[in-house]
Amino acid sequence: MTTNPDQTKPTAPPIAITAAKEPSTLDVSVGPQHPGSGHLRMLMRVDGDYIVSVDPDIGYVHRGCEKIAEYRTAVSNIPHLERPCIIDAIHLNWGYVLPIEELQGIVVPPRGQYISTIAAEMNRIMSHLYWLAINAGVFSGHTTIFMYAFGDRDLFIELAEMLTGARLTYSFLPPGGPRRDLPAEFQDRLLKLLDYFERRLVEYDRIFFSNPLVIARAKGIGTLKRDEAIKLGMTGPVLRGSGVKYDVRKVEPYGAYADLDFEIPVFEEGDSYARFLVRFEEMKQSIKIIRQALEKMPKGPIARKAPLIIPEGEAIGRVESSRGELTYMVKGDNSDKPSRVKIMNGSFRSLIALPYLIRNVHVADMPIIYGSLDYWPVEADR
Amino acid sequence: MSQETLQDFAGVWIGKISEVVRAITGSGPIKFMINWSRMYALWPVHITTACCSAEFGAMMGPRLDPERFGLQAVAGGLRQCDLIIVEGTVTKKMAKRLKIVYEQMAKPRYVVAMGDCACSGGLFHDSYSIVNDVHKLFPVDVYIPGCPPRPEALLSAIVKLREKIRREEVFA
Amino acid sequence: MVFGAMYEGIKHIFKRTFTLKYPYQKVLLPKGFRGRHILYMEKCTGCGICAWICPERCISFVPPADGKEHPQNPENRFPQYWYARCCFCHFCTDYCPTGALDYSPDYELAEYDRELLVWSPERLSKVPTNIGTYRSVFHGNKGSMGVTYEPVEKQPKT
Amino acid sequence: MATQSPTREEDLVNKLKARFPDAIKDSKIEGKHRITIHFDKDKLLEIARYMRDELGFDHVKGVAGVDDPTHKKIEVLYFTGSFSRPEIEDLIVVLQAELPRDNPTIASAVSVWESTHFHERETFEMFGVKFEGHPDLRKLLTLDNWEGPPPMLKDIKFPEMGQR
Repeated sequence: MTTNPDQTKPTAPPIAITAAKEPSTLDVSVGPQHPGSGHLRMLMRVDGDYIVSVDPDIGYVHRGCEKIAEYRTAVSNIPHLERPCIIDAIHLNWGYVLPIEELQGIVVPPRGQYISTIAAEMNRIMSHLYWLAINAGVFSGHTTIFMYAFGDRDLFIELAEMLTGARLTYSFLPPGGPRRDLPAEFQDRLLKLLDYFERRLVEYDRIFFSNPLVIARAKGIGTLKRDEAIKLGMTGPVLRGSGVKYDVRKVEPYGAYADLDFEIPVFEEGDSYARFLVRFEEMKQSIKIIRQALEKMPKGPIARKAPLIIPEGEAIGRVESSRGELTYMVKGDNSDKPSRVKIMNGSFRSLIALPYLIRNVHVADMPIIYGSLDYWPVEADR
Repeated sequence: MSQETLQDFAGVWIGKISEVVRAITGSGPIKFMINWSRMYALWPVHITTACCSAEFGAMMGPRLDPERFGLQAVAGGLRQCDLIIVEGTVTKKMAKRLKIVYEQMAKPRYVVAMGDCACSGGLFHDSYSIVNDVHKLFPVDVYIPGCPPRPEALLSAIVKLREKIRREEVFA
Repeated sequence: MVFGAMYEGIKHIFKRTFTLKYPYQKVLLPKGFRGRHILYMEKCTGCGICAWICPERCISFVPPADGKEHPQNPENRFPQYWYARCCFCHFCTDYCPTGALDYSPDYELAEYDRELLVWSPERLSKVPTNIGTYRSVFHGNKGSMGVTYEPVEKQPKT
Repeated sequence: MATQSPTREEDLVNKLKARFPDAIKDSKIEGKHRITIHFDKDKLLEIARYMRDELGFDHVKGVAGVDDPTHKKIEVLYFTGSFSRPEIEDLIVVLQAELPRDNPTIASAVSVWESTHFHERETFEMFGVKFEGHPDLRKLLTLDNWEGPPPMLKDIKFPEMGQR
């Protein structure tokens, strides 16, 4: 971790409390209109080229999903509960549907579970490609990987169009199971795409991941040690980059993950480069999962008729989204509208890493650390 | 000449010159040239208001390559940009900043309202922190529905906007 | 060193581009693509299930413009879509009991002013004609991204 | 359930009850992975420290506020989990405290679990629950000079809510 050489400079207090206003510090607001930041404003207290402390000012895309969820029926909630993380829509949809199915006591038939797993893993690859293009590519100025990753992401999107009918906002899993079965030519088109994508990953490795310029910028920057990651409650690739082997697909298997075998990539260093590699390895694992799921695809019905009433009670459901553990708490009161929906997603939980990591680093390191967290402000603001 | 006569002497001529310039540029080839150059240099502001920015990024990718229309993703100054794409929901907190960004842009500026939330508040029309109608903030040129609209649909909106620029008055 | 990355970049100079030249080339979208709705007015019974399930309440009911009598529709009311608010989730198409609503691959709905985004039943019942004529073809490693867009030879079956 | 050896959920609950006989009001085991524990709101910090050090629940996944206008109370739920101990990593223990609706205040758990920092700020803004001892309790999500009431309370209906 690069600390500023002379310790006399003011260093930030432990957590998120902005440093005292010293005469030598300057407040720089990296606002919502900035090529290096997403939909949030980071009030950076800068001393020369060193960032002393960052106070993230979020809420620019706060649309009150939890308040609106109390005014829509259980099925009509799916489109707007999916919008916070539009590039990873299946997981937000699946996470919301699991507690409702638990309350209503429905079990999705095995073929529906397999189709949901395939759609979820395809969505994980698309979300990681979006991260690779925007958060790792454009934020660090590497526009070649932006062009490569978005080119390949469009191929996966064409297949998602064939399966669900929409590019990003699938609304594919109402309570009871997926809405559509696999179209005819979907299977061999997907297998051909996976072979092609595996060759492309070798090219990604050569142009980006083992590119000495990227390694120089990302290695050793924004290091989050193992106990710090646990203390701050990190999740997903940020947690697995710091050496904690925790993945909801293994801890509490849902869908068809119980009978598919795949590994969980874990790296010990905990710096931005380790988080880059975790997502890179996860894409390879997703390819393996999709291939197995396509082979073991059972026959039979894909969905079950679900009642429209959410019975009395409270249930918690969680899935492993591309940004980590996504937990939903749905409280029903015997009407067709849920009485309370609480969303705990990966981005809001990794928000605390921003002020914790972006301290005593160069200003140029901020986009790399911010990009390595894969923080999607729309999902965090809900 | 005394001060007053200089004033109205200049006033007459200046008034005249602007009429002459307006007459020249208002007609025929000059107007076509100016509109053609504005049409082919639409630089969008890099402000992502909400989740439609994922599809805006997909449009900026290699598959559709909007630089064929001069749509270059300018990372930076507002002075050079002349197209603002309202990508999705405008919350009340973002509306303040969006208004500031709109006023900083140079004069021939155009607005594309991308997605349902920019057109009419879409999925979140009954939320407490949303500005439902963006056209109250600034005049909107083209509305493109869709949640999010396909990159091709956004490009069709850009093509429609260029059609509008081609036919408009130079000093509108 | 960095030569691996540079070799990777140079390799792409000699390959065909991956770009779809949009207004001149359009992609043939798969059958179930969720674009604009198509309304079959002879099947619609005006039951209102589509308006109930719609997450944004963007469906309102209006009598037909030409005042023709539709025997199967007692209240003589047909859905009118306000596309500025519709999120294209197509729950209405799935929940429609008589199959009066259908998908269509039409996505070019841009308008200059908002009032034109209100689609009357008659306008909805016209089947779109701007169907794409290109589809993506895999080349393994030949195209720059391994994929190029070729025109569909045979007549696209709608 | 008269199983011979108590399941790990039961011995976890028994340990908590033994340690805090008066503070733990009642506990419910829902399914294999979920435990809900109602506790007295003044004992939050002791219970939190005990859960983190002895029982190994080292982080909080989220802090949820649930408004209940009929019983005049607001419930605050802490979803705690464990990363460091693999044998209980699939458990989610929900600590539930009831607060009076007119002036909901509770101690802030940031000193024990740092991960609740932004969750408590959000619950403060959405439900008006004051967390004493929170280092930086400011509004987080709504408009900067939003003078309106906490938006998530049930009886607060905004004009546009649920309109056609």
